[in-house]
Amino acid sequence: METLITILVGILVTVAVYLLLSRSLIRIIVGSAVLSHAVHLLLMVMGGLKKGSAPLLDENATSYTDPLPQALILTAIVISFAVTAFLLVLGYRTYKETGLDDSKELRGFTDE
Amino acid sequence: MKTNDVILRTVTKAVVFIILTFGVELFFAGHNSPGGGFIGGLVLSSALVLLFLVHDIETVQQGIPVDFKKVAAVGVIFAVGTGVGAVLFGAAFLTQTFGVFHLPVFGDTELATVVLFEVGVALTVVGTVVTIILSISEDV
Amino acid sequence: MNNIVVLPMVIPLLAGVILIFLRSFVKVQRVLSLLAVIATGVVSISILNAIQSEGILRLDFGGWLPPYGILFVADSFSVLLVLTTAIVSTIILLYAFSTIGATRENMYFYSFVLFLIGGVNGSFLTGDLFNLFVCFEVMLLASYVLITLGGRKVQLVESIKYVVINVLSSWFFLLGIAYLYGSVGTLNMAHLSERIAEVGQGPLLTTISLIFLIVFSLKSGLLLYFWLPGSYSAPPTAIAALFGALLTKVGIYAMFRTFTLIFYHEPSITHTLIGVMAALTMIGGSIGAIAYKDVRQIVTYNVVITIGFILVGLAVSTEVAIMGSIYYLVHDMIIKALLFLLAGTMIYLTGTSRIEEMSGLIRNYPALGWLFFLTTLSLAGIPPLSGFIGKLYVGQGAVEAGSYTLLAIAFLSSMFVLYSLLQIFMNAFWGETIISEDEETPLQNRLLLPCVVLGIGTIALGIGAESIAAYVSDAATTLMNPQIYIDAVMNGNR
Amino acid sequence: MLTILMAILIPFIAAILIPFIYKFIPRINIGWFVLVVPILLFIGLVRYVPSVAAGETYIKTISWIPSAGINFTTYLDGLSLIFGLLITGVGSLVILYSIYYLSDRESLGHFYVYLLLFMGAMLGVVFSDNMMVLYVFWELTSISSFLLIAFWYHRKQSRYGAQKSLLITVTGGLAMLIGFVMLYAMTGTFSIRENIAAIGDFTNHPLFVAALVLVLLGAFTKSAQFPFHIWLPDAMEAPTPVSAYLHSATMVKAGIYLVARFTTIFGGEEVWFYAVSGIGLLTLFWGSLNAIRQTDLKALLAYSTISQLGLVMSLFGLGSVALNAGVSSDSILYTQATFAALFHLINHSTFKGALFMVVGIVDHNVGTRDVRRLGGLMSLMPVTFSIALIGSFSMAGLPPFNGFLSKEMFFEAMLMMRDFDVLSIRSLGTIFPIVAWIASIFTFVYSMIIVFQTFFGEHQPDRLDRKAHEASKGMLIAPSVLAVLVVGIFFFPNIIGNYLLRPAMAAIYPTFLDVDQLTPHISAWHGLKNNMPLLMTIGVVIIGFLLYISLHRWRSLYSVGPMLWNLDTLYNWSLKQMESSSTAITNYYMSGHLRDYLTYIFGFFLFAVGGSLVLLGGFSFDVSNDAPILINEVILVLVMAIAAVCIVFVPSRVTAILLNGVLGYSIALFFVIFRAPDLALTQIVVETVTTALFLLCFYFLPELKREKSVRSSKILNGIIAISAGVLVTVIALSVQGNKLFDSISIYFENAYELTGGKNIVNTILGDFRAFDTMLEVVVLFIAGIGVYTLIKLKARKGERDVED
Amino acid sequence: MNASEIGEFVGALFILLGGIMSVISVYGLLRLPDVYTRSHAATKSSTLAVLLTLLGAFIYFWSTAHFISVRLLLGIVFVFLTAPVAGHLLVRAAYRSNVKLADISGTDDLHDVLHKEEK
Amino acid sequence: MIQMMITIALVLFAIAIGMAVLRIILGPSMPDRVLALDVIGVNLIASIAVISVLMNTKAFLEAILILGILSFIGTIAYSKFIERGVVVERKRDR
Repeated sequence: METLITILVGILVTVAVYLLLSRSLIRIIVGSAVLSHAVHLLLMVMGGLKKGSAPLLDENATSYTDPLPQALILTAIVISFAVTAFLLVLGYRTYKETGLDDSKELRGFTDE
Repeated sequence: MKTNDVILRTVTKAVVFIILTFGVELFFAGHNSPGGGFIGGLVLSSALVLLFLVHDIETVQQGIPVDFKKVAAVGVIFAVGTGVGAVLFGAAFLTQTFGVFHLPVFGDTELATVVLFEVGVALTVVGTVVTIILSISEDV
Repeated sequence: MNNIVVLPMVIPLLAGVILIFLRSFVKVQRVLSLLAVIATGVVSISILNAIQSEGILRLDFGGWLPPYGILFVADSFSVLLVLTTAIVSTIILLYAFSTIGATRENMYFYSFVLFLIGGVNGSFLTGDLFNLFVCFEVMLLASYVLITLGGRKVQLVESIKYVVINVLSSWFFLLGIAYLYGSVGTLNMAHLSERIAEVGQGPLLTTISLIFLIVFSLKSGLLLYFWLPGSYSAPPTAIAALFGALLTKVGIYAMFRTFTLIFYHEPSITHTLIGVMAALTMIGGSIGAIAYKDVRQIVTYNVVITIGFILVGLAVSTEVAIMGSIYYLVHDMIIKALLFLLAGTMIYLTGTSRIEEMSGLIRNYPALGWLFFLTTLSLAGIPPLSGFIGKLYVGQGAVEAGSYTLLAIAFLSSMFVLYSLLQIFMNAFWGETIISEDEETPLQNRLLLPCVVLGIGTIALGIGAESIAAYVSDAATTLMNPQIYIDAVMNGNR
Repeated sequence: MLTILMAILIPFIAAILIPFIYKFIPRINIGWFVLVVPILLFIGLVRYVPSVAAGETYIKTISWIPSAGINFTTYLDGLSLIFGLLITGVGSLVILYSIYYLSDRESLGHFYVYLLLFMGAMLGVVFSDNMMVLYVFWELTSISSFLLIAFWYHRKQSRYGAQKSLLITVTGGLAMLIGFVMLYAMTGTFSIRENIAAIGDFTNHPLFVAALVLVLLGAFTKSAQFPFHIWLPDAMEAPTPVSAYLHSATMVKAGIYLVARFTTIFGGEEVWFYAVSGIGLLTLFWGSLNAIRQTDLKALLAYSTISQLGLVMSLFGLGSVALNAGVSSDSILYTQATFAALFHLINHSTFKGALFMVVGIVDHNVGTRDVRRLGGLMSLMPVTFSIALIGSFSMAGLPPFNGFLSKEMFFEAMLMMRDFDVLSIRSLGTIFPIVAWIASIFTFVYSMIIVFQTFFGEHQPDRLDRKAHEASKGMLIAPSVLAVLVVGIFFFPNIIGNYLLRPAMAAIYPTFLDVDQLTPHISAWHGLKNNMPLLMTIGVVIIGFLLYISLHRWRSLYSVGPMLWNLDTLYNWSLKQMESSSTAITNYYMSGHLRDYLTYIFGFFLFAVGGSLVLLGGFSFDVSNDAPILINEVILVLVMAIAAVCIVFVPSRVTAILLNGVLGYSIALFFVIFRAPDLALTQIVVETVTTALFLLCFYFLPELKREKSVRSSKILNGIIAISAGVLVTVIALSVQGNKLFDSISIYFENAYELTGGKNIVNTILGDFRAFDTMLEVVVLFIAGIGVYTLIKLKARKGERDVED
Repeated sequence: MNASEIGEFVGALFILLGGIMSVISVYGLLRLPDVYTRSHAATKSSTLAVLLTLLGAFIYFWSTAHFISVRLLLGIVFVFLTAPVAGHLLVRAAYRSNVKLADISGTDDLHDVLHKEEK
Repeated sequence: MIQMMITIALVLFAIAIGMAVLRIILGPSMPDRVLALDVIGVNLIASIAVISVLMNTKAFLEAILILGILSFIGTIAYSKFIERGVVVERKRDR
């Protein structure tokens, strides 16, 4: 299972990196979203999968899955939500201001 | 073009009610079963999002005349404040305590300061999500 | 219990939130933000002194003992940086009062600055790897907002790059944390160090450490500094100064912390790589600094050079070199703030950032000119200004360790600093005066005063280097002997 | 008695006071106040002469940065006393001269502040025992020189010269600093005296030669030795008193001082001898050769200074042989070279100072320094002429002037090299006197140019800016004093020899116990027997005279072939190239394209992390511990993979985020499968809200366009993406196969007892790691408010921003 | 076979039926020619599928753990409340955004109504 | 036997999800895709329920409800976007 999910993570990373490297702002933002999915899964994998029951003490299980990565992922999810929201708004503000959706044309000023 | 939203609105009334109750329930359930401040807050804000989707901003704001930025700020103050509160009681920053109290109506009830913390979290989540959505929508 | 340790982070955060409610009371906002920052400074001074008498302080949040809970660890290194942050940001705030403009002040400018400071201080103090990530995010989000604050075209365009690259680096950070947690099973830095020391830093751990290297390089601008020139030259002066003084330093701090505390077992790989990167950074920065005729560009590439210079200390990793880096860090926070403020003031006064379009300013603004000259010298590490002692120590360390190439590049890079800033000084301040006295924009004292204070700071820190010597050497000792840190975190029961 | 510390500090204190005095007493020329300082100091130092001559040294330490071994230690011995006297003595004269030279309209306040700064710094250099303090003052002299050269900063040439001098001297200073640091690494002290005391313990250290070379670099740049001499001619843009003071009498001699000082430490090393005397000779030759081609009198003097400094330098080099050979009666002979060097040092200050002042007077009164426009001034400016004559003849090495004495000693020392067998270069040894002799001929020629082309020949009043007349008396005082000294020293050289040079020799050769042997008797006449130096001088005069007569015939040689090569051009060219190529390089890689930057980052990631993984061989897979897989999970993973890959190719943005939503929801399902209920809940809600946000923002954003990138860059992207994915996977698999420790999370399973909560994840979030949660809330909050400000605060069109 | 085992079996059966139903409905989603027809498959039969499954789960829990899950019941109610509305909105959006009918659909009855209104 | 049935159901749901994703990719119109997402949501709900049965736990039942609610909200958002482009209006024009 771990191996399978890890490979999935690899595929997600590949897709995300490809998207990040593209020129369209939207693709870049979607790429960052996919990237966050990937890393959340990875964190999950690192804690071990299906190694016990859900970390709820009511369930009276003998062993529980590692709760710490879950807590970390929760934090990470919220943070990546915040960042994605900001990035999205930034993206459309930039588009409105410059009329460009193409990161290649968004060069800014170098030494003109 | 006028749009006939009667079905949607009717359903929404019920749905929002369910979501809100459920959100509150999730919030309080958090300590012992899945849920908690984050999820509760997120569910509550998703109810608000649904309202905004179905109705328009002004109508909703008439119904809920709150500055959500300030809601969020109050939330943060709560969250940080519980930490500071612990300091005032001479404990380490962010020390949470809990205890089982006997209340007249509810019987033995477990009360924990963490609830205050979670309230902060939930308020911030609601405030922030709604602020973001409102800001974008108002830009149109 | 040392609840005081959390204050450098909580004071700015709380103040920042409270300011949200005071949106329309700009004066109150100013006073409160200033008070908050000053309070942070006062607190950090007392922490610093407490450390000297009691050793490393730590605060376990919620009373959960490490490694289970999160904790703040205050050693001399981190608190020195916290203190400097407070001082520098106080002065930058003073400058911001008169330059940032009512529009931005109404848009929670001070809140964001305070959040930024809170995030920076948190990153300095935290003793937990994941918490470091979160503190980084606090700082970064505040910086994202600050860099866009005002919504000018160039700001938006540059901030897109800044944000995307930082999002990427945060992602690398999480990746690293995931791997590290997967193999070592803990997040507390001291505990990590202890566990890694127990099993040895195998090839896999070394590889993971390189991921952290990438993360912190991105944050600090070590080799991966592409985002830096653009994004530091886009925002208004006060914000740029804040960035120049603080942001990269956090990355540098984190790099020092991780590579002296956790991944110090394979210096032949990690530290060598850091050395190579530092050298390339200095070269790239030097090349960039002389490539342009634009004040902002020159100034930002100077930031790059310094980053490389400071990390020479880490690459060399002798106690003296690390002392040098610490001195240099403190110095650089002050002087970079000054440099950015001066550059911004020049642009404000002349309305251009091209040095060809400025001339003979020294006749119009003598004080500004001499301050700039002083800054130039200080940045080039000319004694007895503050840059010298750090440079000397780094040099000594490099000699001790036999890294002569690094040493040569480091010292040569300071020539490029000198050259590039002299270009500004000689073209903009010397030459025929082209602004007549009627045309000149008056230089208000409230703009000049913060610069003067920082200028005095660099002189004082240079001549009075001995006054912080005890703290610096304590900091270096702690960095060089991870066991001190580990003992304080894992065994001490304070 | 004036303490040495005060001697260093007084100029600085005065420098601080000057602006105030200048402001409040504008009527009296500020120079008079300033003049008091060097005179006082000079008198104070003179009072040390007898005791120092008796072998006394004075040392005093004030701690500055003791933790770094940097202490403010002043040290007065014979060597530093000579320099101290020169600095204050020439300083007094120069300030006196400048009072008349500079008009009141110049910003005198600045001028004298810089000058005092310099004076203090220079005294600091020579009186410091601590190398770091020495370095502090050393750089300060460079800076004050920079400021003085650019005194007329509105002139482009001034700025150019100032920058050049600063760059070269500071670079040298840095090299010297590294040298000092290396010395510190070897001996553990920055004190020069302690280093000297420790000598012998560390001469075999591998760093020894490196330190030597680096220290020499500092000295050579400061003393304008070949090939670093190029800054000195351009430094002549400074007002003439400055040139006389800094760029001939004092600052350039800081390098000499350094060499003299460190001869004691490094002198025993062969490299030292070769470098110092070789470079010295080369400079001597090159400077004198180039002096002749100059038409600007000041430039001519600058080259002559270069050449004279080379002369002194080469003598010090020879003198170091004594140390190399060890203490013996043979080696004591070589110390005479050092003696000659010190003697010439003093002489040079006198005659060159006088000459500079003369040129200043000519420039001041006539309006030009170009020898082609000058001529026949002898009758118009008789006093000036006399001084010039004395100075030039002394420089040319003619009696009865002090230059003759030192030049004779110089020849004598050079002749010694013929018998030189210490370093087994017997055959090369003869080159020394030959080069010295040729250089002296050139020296003679340019000395004649100064005198004859300026004061003899035809007077051309129409080519001059002003009518020529004799200078004011005040202006003549200072050069006259120097001229008198030039003659005086010739007649009473042994006063200097005994009182100044002797203790200096003792300072340089502490191992040679018999000081008297080190100080030969200076005499103008050595008798006919075996008087080779005198013959050489006669030869110089004859050939020099012939060459001067025929100057117009061979001057054109300067414009052929290699003579056109010029280090100045090289310097300018390299600076320009450096700038333009840096612009090109930086513009190339700092393309401003996000994609490029990301490519760099991923490239580095692949290089560093991938490289280390492959090289260190960190991967080892172990799937035995894996959890079982169900078929539906495989299908889901496949679905997700397909959905993910399709995101790349779909042409519509809504489809892209729909697919992203599929991913998000599927991950939520996986969270369920992996027993993470809280995560599943959060993931679902966040995914939905994010989708809503995307849709909200799509209103403002354009539909996706086809990627316009060229195919090759798409392929590159693909390669990067795939390798990044593979790398992440491989490391993750290795980590799983390599679990080193159990997680700390076992502890959290006691959550109920510890915190009263049964949902472990929630107790972690709300209690164990509540701080993370608190900050996370802050992050969210910042993002919320940030979005608000980002949208609400727009720069309105056409409105000028607060700053920009 | 006691009561709880029967309940368990019934639950599982419902779940299995739900699964089959779901696949059929998705098959419809794939095979039907245009969005209007597909919406039938998506909203009607899928809803039935999930209803079956949730019911199955409910019965299963009830019979094995004697646990009446309010959440599951609420879930069923909820899906029934929302799925039709969602389908309705979506199809309306499709029509409004001029998604073509499949060729075999014959006439567009709504077209005249709407356009009459406009006229 | 029961395990078997449940597992088969789980696989069936997964297949259904896979086929729906195919619809998302194929399109052709946007409502088609959203419809497919809706179907996926429904199938996920079912899957979660089945997994809960399989693991015999009550921990995930909240997720069912949440998913139900939110896929509804999502669908509404999409349909409004398709219909009008604006998801949240400032003021309904009526």
